Amino acid sequence: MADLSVKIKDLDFKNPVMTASGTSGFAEELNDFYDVSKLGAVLLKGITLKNRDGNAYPRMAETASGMLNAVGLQNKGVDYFIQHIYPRIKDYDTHLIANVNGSTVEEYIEVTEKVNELERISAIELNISCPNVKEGGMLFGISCPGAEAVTREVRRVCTKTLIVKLSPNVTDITEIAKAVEGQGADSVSLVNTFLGMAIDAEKRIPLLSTITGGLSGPAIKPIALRMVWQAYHAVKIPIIGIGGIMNAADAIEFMLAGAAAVQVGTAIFKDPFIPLQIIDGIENYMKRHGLNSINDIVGKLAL
Amino acid sequence: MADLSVKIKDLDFKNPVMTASGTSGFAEELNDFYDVSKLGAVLLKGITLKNRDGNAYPRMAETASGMLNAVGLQNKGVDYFIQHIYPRIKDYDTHLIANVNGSTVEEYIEVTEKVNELERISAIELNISCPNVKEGGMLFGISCPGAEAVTREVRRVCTKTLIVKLSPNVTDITEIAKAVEGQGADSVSLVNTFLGMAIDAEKRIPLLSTITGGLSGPAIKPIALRMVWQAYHAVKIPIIGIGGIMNAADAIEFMLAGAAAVQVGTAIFKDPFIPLQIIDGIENYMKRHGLNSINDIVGKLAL
Amino acid sequence: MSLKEVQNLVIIENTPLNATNFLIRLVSIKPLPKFVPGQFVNVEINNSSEIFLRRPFSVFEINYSLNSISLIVKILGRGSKKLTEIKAGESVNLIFPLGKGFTFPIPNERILLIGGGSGVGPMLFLAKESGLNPDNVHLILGAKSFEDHINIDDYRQFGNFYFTTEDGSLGERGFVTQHSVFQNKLKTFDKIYACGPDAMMKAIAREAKKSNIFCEVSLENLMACGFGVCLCCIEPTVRGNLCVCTEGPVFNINDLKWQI
Amino acid sequence: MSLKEVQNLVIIENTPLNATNFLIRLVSIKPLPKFVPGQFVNVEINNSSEIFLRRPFSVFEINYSLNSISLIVKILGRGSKKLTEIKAGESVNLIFPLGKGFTFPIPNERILLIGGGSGVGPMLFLAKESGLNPDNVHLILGAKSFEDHINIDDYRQFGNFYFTTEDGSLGERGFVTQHSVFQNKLKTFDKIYACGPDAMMKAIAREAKKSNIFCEVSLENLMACGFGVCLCCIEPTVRGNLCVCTEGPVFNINDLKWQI
Ligand SMILES: Cc1cc2nc3c(=O)[nH]c(=O)nc-3n(C[C@H](O)[C@H](O)[C@H](O)COP(=O)(O)OP(=O)(O)OC[C@H]3O[C@@H](n4cnc5c(N)ncnc54)[C@H](O)[C@@H]3O)c2cc1C
Ligand SMILES: Cc1cc2nc3c(=O)[nH]c(=O)nc-3n(C[C@H](O)[C@H](O)[C@H](O)COP(=O)(O)OP(=O)(O)OC[C@H]3O[C@@H](n4cnc5c(N)ncnc54)[C@H](O)[C@@H]3O)c2cc1C
Ligand SMILES: Cc1cc2nc3c(=O)[nH]c(=O)nc-3n(C[C@H](O)[C@H](O)[C@H](O)COP(=O)(O)O)c2cc1C
Ligand SMILES: Cc1cc2nc3c(=O)[nH]c(=O)nc-3n(C[C@H](O)[C@H](O)[C@H](O)COP(=O)(O)O)c2cc1C
Ligand code: FES
Ligand code: FES
Repeated sequence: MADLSVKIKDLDFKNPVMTASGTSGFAEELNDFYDVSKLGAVLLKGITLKNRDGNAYPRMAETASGMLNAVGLQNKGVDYFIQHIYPRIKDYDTHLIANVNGSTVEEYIEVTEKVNELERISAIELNISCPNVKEGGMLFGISCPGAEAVTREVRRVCTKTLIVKLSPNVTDITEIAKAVEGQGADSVSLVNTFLGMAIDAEKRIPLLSTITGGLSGPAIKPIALRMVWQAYHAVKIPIIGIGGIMNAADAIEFMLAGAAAVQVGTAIFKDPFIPLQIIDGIENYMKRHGLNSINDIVGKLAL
Repeated sequence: MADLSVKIKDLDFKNPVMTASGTSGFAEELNDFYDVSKLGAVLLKGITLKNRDGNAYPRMAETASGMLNAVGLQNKGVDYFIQHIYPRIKDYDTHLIANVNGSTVEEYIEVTEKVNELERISAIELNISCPNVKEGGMLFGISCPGAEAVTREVRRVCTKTLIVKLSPNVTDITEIAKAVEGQGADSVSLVNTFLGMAIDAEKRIPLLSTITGGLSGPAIKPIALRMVWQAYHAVKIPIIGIGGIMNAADAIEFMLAGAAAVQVGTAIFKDPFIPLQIIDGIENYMKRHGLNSINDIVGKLAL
Repeated sequence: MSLKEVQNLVIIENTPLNATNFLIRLVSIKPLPKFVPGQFVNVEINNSSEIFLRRPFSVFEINYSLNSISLIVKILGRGSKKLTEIKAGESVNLIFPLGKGFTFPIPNERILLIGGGSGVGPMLFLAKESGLNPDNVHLILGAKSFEDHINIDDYRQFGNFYFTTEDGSLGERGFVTQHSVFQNKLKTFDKIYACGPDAMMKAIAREAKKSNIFCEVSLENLMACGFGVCLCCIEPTVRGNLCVCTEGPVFNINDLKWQI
Repeated sequence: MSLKEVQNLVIIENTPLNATNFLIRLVSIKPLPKFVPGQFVNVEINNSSEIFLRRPFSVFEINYSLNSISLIVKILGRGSKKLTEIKAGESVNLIFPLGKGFTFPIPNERILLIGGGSGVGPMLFLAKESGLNPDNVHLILGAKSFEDHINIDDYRQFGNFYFTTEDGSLGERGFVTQHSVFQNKLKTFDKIYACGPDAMMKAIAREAKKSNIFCEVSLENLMACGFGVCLCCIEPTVRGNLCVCTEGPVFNINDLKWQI
């Protein structure tokens, strides 16, 4: 039987299919559909130090083969997470990864320190790429000094596997990937959403309360795939591929381009079972192609 | 009756709908379907100093709501254009705009000087954003010094209206827009294609001979629209909006975001009549909304 | 046991109810879970490059013996239009049951149900399931004109019906809040339930608040997922921004931060 | 006068011809322009988020009195699959006439037409329109097995037919280039025309070149536009990279840079 397991730093994952942050809640919502322990990992909804109400409604707009969102990291803060949510989800038999956010480096550090204490959180995904907040977020992720600074400081305190989530809204993704690798990131995940905009021509107003928002879904796949491929040739740490993955073929494309694992985001809104279908599809692909391990796929694009 | 005319620098356009470079050949091909004089302008296929064979086949791949191309500026060079193509098309009663390319600043200058002599070419669109060539092209368009250098030198010799076509593959489009405005560009057109990639999972090969290519079509519209909106708030020169425009509503969205005119690209492959349908649709919109001139739309997004 | 399902259902009926609304009835091959009036389903509308996300629709009727779900769908844009064009025999993918329904009345309460447009559906569903003596169930249904009203003959047994139309072609002329029952007898009701256009619900909420009557409304915020993972569908409430798809779509007006 | 048209045509027939190919017949409400065998149409296949561009198909048959165009469509991927699922009565948007067709033979020439898979279509079209005495028209049609061959009874009057199948279930066993006519009589032909899979055409071209016989092949490069504006469909030739959609799809093998 095909072995779907993958290793990132010291963590062993059952399979390379994770659900992306902000698209799979705190795992409980998916568990209403199926046993989330079948997933490689669940990236939890982004958390911040303090409660955030997020942006005003409307927060989403449908676009061609994609959507814009402007959620703005709505969450009740890390303490609430620790007291009320973590106890409910900590026994899921999959890797739970915290998506850590901040307006300042200090906030990132404080959240990280608190998450350090949570035994059942396997890793931290440092979100330096959220386009939907006024302070922090993407601002860190679009310049090398910014990305370096927050990675360095968080790395100092972070006792868990550290994944840094990159923004695609940059001229050169390899620079940023190398910058965070240089500061001790164990892995990079990419991409977060592209900054986009939608307008109601008849009403002559933006469709999002924030005017601009983050574009996700199949529309962005070709660009995300290119960035993963570029990053794969620039850094040595494992890459987690994200962006418009809707089926097993998409996931395999990301792995061929160099991703050691993938995250499924917007596809979950179409059908929460898609991550499981992707796991099956990868297994099927490996059988058909006589591949024994995920390593036989990762970076194996023939040029 | 609604007045659809627009002015860019000293040029008067019948209407704000142009066909994009590389998607409308040398106007003749569209003229096989309808009288191209109905169009606001035709942006001619990119020309270079010397003959270019372009990239190897395959040069295109379909993606979700879009496509990748890797044509690589195939053309017979500016002299061939002047001798063999220009005489055939010069009497079309619409603005013909030359899309000028080069591997070096000197090549851009040489092409510009030759095009200067062609009376019926109304303007030059300086393409500093082609992602499908190894030298020049996008490399100029993704840094301020690069964009400045080529704009400055071409402006010196260019006797026509100078439009600079921007690459979206940058962290901050406003910087680049301001840089070229500062060097005397009369207008900016944006966006060119996004660098993307597609893979055949079964065959484990890239779908393009060049591995990466340029993404166009409705998939990119939300990002292109955001960039036009940002550029509109950064520069004073008129903006020509491009990216995934498929119908009149799309075109109007770009104009509301700040575009004085639009270019229709990939949509032409779906249906060469789309540019004409957009002209009609804009006229209809203006009537329905009681608008007299295109200026009543441009930048008129209500916030 | 899974609490929520993703299932292909077969459309067995897709017929116009009136000038603006369609009745779509779908059957499942499996027994359906219990639905509370106010709950909804999220429908995948395929075969179009323009429709990427699902579209939410309230349940109008459930037949547990036939395993059928009915929806009333109003054509608003591209998705609802496509949905009304799908022919009987084709299958459609649904996620259900979603959201929290209306709070059931307690025996002997007098309730007023107010529906407008496709919002009539959940109101009829609630009237049928209320468990009250029909004398205590009163419904005001509003529409633009008589041809926008749907035939409610099958429901007459569950309550007392009043109609309004903007052009006076059926029932009283004007909006639902201008109906004589609403104007004169509002205080005789223990609970008010409403489903319909925003403006209608706000007008109702204003009067309910003034008269201090329990009032629940069903909201139709834009949704990306429908099951609580995206946080796109939020509504500001006294408990902060809540997801309409999991904490609603039914809200007590006292929880909402409506400026009314 | 416009040289090329974009038109909605109504599908009047969409039926399987054999295990792999469908016959799709469409009618126009307007008179059709003249088509030369080898020319193609570019078909918009709607109703799917996965199919963005048109798909090119060679013309198999034209009935100028009925204004009908027939295509032979082989299911290869998502687009061709969808196309074969469209029901008679529905309309489909086509761009035509596109490309340059085969060079017609001159009277009294002996021609050999070789078709494989859906490439059989243009060969039958050419046989019919060749204007030659049927004795001078010879066709070798190749397929995997007898059930992959289409019924050509209506065409027997236009030429002499030979079949090959890889499993020997119809005609001679093997590839078209292994057929006895091809092996033994190639030099008796003045012109060879071929349409089919790449490998088949290269094998034919190799022999035609050796024997120095005029040979035209129809290429099926990937196309974005189909009418010469995108430069995606190029083929390296002695005259440089040429667009298959405007300078082809039919090429003389001497112009191609095939490594054969
Ligand atoms: C919980 C819930 C229950 C619902 N129940 C029903 C029902 O029983 N019957 C019914 O007909 N409809 C119901 N709706 C509304 C229905 O979901 C929308 O009409 C539908 O999604 C519109 O999709 P569309 O593709 O036709 O419109 P689009 O083409 O997406 O949009 C057309 C226009 O309508 C606006 N619009 C779209 N959806 C909404 C919305 N939800 N609120 C406000 N403006 C909107 C858009 O911004 C756009 O301007 C319900 C919505 C929710 C959230
Ligand atoms: C001038 C011309 C005439 C043609 N005439 C006919 C005809 O008469 N009958 C017929 O059945 N087909 C014909 N074809 C081929 C037909 O256009 C393709 O089969 C069709 O576009 C495939 O679309 P799809 O969506 O089904 O495949 P996709 O889902 O797009 O692709 C499926 C797989 O096939 C490959 N593929 C797709 N198109 C081609 C191609 N053109 N060449 C090589 N590989 C390809 C893709 O790379 C992919 O691996 C012709 C093509 C051209 C250019
Ligand atoms: C509604 C929504 C909310 C999101 N919230 C977060 C978040 O809190 N933190 C984060 O790192 N990424 C967030 N993302 C980005 C996704 O995790 C993912 O990077 C992106 O959507 C691209 O993948 P996709 O195309 O598969 O959705 C969010 C995306 C969406 C659509
Ligand atoms: C096949 C193809 C060829 C192109 N060639 C050129 C070119 O020669 N010069 C140029 O400036 N842009 C070129 N472009 C970019 C388009 O002009 C346009 O900027 C881009 O496609 C985005 O617009 P769209 O989404 O409407 O196609 C090309 C695009 C395509 C798809
Ligand atoms: S629609 Fe996603 S949380 Fe409500
Ligand atoms: S397909 Fe566009 S030029 Fe041939």
